[in-house]
Amino acid sequence: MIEIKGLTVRYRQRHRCFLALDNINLTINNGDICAVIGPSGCGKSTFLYVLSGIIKEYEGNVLIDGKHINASEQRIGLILQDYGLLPWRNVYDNVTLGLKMKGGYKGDTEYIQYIVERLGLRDLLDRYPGQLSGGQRQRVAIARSFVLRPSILLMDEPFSALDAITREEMQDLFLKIWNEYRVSTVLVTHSIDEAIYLGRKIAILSPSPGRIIKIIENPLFGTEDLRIKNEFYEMEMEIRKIIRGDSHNES
Amino acid sequence: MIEIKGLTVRYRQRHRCFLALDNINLTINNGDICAVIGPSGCGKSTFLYVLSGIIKEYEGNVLIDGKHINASEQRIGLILQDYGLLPWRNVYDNVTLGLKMKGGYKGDTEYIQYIVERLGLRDLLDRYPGQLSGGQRQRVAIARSFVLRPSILLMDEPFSALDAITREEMQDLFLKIWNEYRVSTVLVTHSIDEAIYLGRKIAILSPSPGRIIKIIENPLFGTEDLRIKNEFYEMEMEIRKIIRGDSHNES
Amino acid sequence: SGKNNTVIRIGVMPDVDSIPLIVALNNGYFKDAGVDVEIHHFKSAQERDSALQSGNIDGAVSDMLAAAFAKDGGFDVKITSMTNGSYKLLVNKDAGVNSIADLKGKNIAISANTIIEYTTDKILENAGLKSTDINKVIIPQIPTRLEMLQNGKVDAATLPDPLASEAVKNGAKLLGSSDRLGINPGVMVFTSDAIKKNSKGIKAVYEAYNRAVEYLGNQPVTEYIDLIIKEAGFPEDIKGSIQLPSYTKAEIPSKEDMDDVIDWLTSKQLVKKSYSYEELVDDEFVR
Amino acid sequence: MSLKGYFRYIYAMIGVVAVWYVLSIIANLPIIPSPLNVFVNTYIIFKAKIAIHVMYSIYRIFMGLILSIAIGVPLGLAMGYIPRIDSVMSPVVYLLYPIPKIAFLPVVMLIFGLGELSKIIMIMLIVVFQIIVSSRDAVKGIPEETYYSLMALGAGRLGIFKEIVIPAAMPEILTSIRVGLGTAVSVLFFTETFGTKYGIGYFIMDSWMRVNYLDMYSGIMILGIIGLCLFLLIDIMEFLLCPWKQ
Amino acid sequence: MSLKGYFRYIYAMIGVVAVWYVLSIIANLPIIPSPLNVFVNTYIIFKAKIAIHVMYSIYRIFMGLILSIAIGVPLGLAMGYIPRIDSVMSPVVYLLYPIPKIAFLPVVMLIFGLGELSKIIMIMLIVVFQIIVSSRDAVKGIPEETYYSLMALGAGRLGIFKEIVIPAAMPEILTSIRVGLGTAVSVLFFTETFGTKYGIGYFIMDSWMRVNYLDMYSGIMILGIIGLCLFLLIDIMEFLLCPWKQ
Ligand SMILES: Nc1ncnc2c1ncn2[C@@H]1O[C@H](COP(=O)(O)OP(=O)(O)OP(=O)(O)O)[C@@H](O)[C@H]1O
Ligand SMILES: Nc1ncnc2c1ncn2[C@@H]1O[C@H](COP(=O)(O)OP(=O)(O)OP(=O)(O)O)[C@@H](O)[C@H]1O
Ligand SMILES: [Mg+2]
Ligand SMILES: [Mg+2]
Repeated sequence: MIEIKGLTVRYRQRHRCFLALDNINLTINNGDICAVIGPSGCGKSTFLYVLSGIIKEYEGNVLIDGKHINASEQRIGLILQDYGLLPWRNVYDNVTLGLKMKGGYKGDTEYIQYIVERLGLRDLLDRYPGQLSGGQRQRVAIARSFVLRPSILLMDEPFSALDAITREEMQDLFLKIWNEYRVSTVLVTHSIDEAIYLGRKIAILSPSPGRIIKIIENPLFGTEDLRIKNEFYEMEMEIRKIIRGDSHNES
Repeated sequence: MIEIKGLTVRYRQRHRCFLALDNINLTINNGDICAVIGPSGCGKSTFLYVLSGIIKEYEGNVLIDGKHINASEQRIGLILQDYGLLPWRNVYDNVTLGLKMKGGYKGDTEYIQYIVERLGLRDLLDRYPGQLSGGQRQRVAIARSFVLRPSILLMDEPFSALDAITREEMQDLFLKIWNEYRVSTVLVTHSIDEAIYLGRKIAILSPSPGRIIKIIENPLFGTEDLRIKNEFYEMEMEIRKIIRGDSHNES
Repeated sequence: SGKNNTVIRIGVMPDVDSIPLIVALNNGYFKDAGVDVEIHHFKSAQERDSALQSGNIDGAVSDMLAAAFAKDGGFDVKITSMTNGSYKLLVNKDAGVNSIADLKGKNIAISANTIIEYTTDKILENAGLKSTDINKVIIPQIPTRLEMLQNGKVDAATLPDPLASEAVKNGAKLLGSSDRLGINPGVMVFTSDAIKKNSKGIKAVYEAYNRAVEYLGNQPVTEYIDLIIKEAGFPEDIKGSIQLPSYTKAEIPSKEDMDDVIDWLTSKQLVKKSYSYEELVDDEFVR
Repeated sequence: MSLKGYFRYIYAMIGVVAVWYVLSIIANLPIIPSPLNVFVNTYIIFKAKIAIHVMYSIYRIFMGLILSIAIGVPLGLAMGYIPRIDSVMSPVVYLLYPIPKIAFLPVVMLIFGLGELSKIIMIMLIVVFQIIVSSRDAVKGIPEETYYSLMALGAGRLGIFKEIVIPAAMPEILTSIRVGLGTAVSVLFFTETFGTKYGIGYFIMDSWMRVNYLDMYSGIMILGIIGLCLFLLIDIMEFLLCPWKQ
Repeated sequence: MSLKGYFRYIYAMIGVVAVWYVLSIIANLPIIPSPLNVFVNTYIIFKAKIAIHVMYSIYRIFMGLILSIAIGVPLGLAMGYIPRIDSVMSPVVYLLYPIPKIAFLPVVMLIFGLGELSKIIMIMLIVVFQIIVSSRDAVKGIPEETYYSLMALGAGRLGIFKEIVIPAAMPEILTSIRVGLGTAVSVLFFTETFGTKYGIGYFIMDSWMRVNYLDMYSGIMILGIIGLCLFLLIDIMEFLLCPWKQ
């Protein structure tokens, strides 16, 4: 369980502070998927930085299974918005970096093989990130976090650089893996479709400084052929309204 | 007019060559918008590198208004997939970089003001790129190319890091500007929606090495409330089919 | 003596040979002799020789070996007079050496292929030792050599004054010296250019030099020791202990001394050919 | 820097002095005098005997460094940016860099005389190669993609230099200046020993020849402090020149 | 490198020799001998008089450089990565770097004797600071974001060092080794002059003292060539150590 209470994050700038996140309260149960959406610059990435232990200076409390964040104890799979690949490691080493850091990957070769295959990286294993296209880099980042079999999965717009069809394949791959391991997931996305398809919970943030406007329990989670359903369309409209701020009094 | 004949691009790797684009033929009329879609890694970015004069070694012919590409003579607005901001310049300087390179921006201050405002960058002008969120960076890159009033606009997934609502605003801003100046545009996108909404022509590429599978003259270009129309849905299905390769014999 | 408007530039090192020149400058003897002299101080022989070879000084307080080397290297310099200096072979007080003969197999710090090595060889030879009987340790910098001697890193060392006096004052034992042997390899040199252009001036330099020698002979050391310490760069604490050589009026070096040096150089193959006395010495100034 | 930062500076100094003190006690030799004696000696002689040397040295360091930067940085950047220049100049630099510049003392004296100029030229000859190599490598390390936006804008070489090469290489240029500075100061002892009676390098050498180790160590200490101050100056420069780094 | 590249090397060499030749003609003094005479002289004396010196020098350069790298790189990286170490060590480095190491020659000789060790230590004392400063700055230049993925994986300091700090700083470490190498070679003339009769530094110094400029220039030329070869070795090392750069 991830409990976030009164989380406030500021960035230090030269002369002043910039308030990025303001009093975020959120609970994500074990095995839950929380999609986070919000306008550009509202603090979504910042939120993931806190959860993954990258940002250590914040106000409020963030507990994972009742304990403070400690990246070396938890098994956190993180997909960064700019992928976070190591330029000096080839694709294979980048994919297995997490396993290596967490102490060896004996016995996992088959799973690695499988993920690499599914993400279409097989022919690229000995390339360096500098020799990949944007989408290929993103897939390496996805592979790295999946291969780790994380207990918490934090994904920052993980499919943004992928074409529509690859993106759908990846979404399904994610769901498949999630179904198998029930990993608690925070998924930052800017696609309302994606939030509805993948989020069991959808947290909507306000423009900067990010505050939670609304948390929606999503009944449509995992529905196939979502886009031809009417409920989907209604849900999307509702979320759009909330984001636009038309429904302030509702929240 | 942009004429591309038999364009083939190879990347040199350590021991061998990698074929990225294979025999691309495409003509883009003045004032036209050509959306390019295709699977991840098929060579879309490579294509734009060629058009913008970054990649200079290729086979085939690429003529802009009958002349070979010469970035210093043409006024090329380029939005790179990874934004291409200069880390040592603040937002304002990054936005006006193109103007500065093309010789001064007197008289343009109002237009700069307008674009900056519309892209929501007003409060960020003295920040450095390192202090921006992903979407904010992307908006700086958009602003830079818009502000330049380019004669050719090349956009590589220009709205990928923006949330749904901002993205739509940006799309409309682009259309508005295009309507005013009729700038010839190549728009690389991985969203089929976007291609249908913004592309007068849609070029669909095959998986790597990129070949043109089909070029569609898009009747739905610029249609408002596209997504609730039936034609849209049909068109999307058709494109998906083409990409999946179901309609090989058709092309 | 006639007026001279060209300056004569002379390079010196912090050694006792240069003292008459410093005194002459300080006491205004050069001016009295009608010559304009600049004294340039150098901290190493290399710098001094570089300045001489690049024409930045006209003459220098030097030694026979350096003069022969310069000649051999294609620089037209002439020895014009002897100077008075002293090179001393010293032993560390704890090295258990009481005579030169005891040095057999011991480490002696020297600088290679210099007047220091030459003097050392001569002192050894005089006591019946060959230069191969001892172990020469090369330490070019004089203060470092002094320090190695004092701290027992080497058993013995050959040093010029004033640091030789410093070593003696700190307990080192004097075994032999160039003046005890009666050899005197210290000389003054001028470039042939300078001799050609301004032989009058050089004559005047010697006039002043001799006056300074006279002064040094007449006056007690206390009279000029502070000047020397300040101008020549001598250690402060040699004040009471330094044994200055008895300065003599400028004269040309003896032929035996010169030939001996050339023999030594040729036997070690340090010069390409053997030079005659006349090739090296110009006796017109101090006849 | 916080107050704590300043304290660390002081701790560091105390550490250096402590090591020195212990060494001096163990050795118990005049060649390693006790720091306390050196401090006292420095205090006594500073105004009368050292200050003037400091002025001269600072002037020479500055001139030598500026000359080295003026030659080394543009050349290094050009070599890094234009492969043709690199392939011609790199072997030249590789060949000349390792040559002991002191061996050219006669040549330098021949061309530039015994005055200030030849001292400054000597410093330059030693430092400029370090700056060339560092600047060149700095440019070579700039990732290809950095140039893309300016290439698409059709920027000329000058524009790319100004907008990308110089700012991207700036942190490393500053590093190379740091390295050059340290070197420039530490070679004073042989660039200042001819044709002058002033300069802290001269002072140290002179004291050494006089076996006056107290004075020598005072000079060394002063030299260290000069260096330290100049280094801090560069740190401040970095802060001002690279605002995007904070 | 292409054939053309090799030709450029040769052109560059010819250029250096041409400049030298012209200088020698203008000066017409033994302090700048004609390159032709120097080549002939080198050819004549190389086997008999120079080869042995080269061996000694290469050994000392290698040992000095390796020692400097072994101390300087880890310390510099640690300073760059851990601010607390930096704020303690930087002032120490800033203070000690500018100090003329030759002034400590007697102290080094007292502690390490007159043999090889003290020569190697002298090289190290001079070179190590350059390497420390460059390595430190290299790490400081790594963008914050580079660390993010490893931080999220809870990597320890060691892991981050191995996976990020070292490879990210590698190109600049190589630069610092280049700078250090050039310096190490160019200071041979005073690290090799005591307690030995061998070493190309000794040979140059001795020839100089004997006013044998032909020999001296032969030695200088050989030293330049040694440096050039070692530099090329580092270029090859860079190619092998940074495969992601191609
Ligand atoms: N430097 C390089 N060396 C070798 N291959 C490269 C290099 N850069 C790109 N490629 C390959 O060229 C192909 C085309 O790359 P490009 O970046 O153009 O793809 P793209 O269509 O933009 O993909 P995406 O949608 O993922 O951004 C890819 O398969 C990629 O792996
Ligand atoms: N280093 C920094 N200094 C100052 N402000 C920063 C810094 N980094 C981010 N910010 C600001 O903090 C806010 C939140 O940034 P964050 O990257 O979390 O946004 P985001 O929600 O991920 O946006 P996007 O969808 O565009 O990626 C933004 O307004 C951004 O400008
Ligand atoms: Mg973000
Ligand atoms: Mg791309």
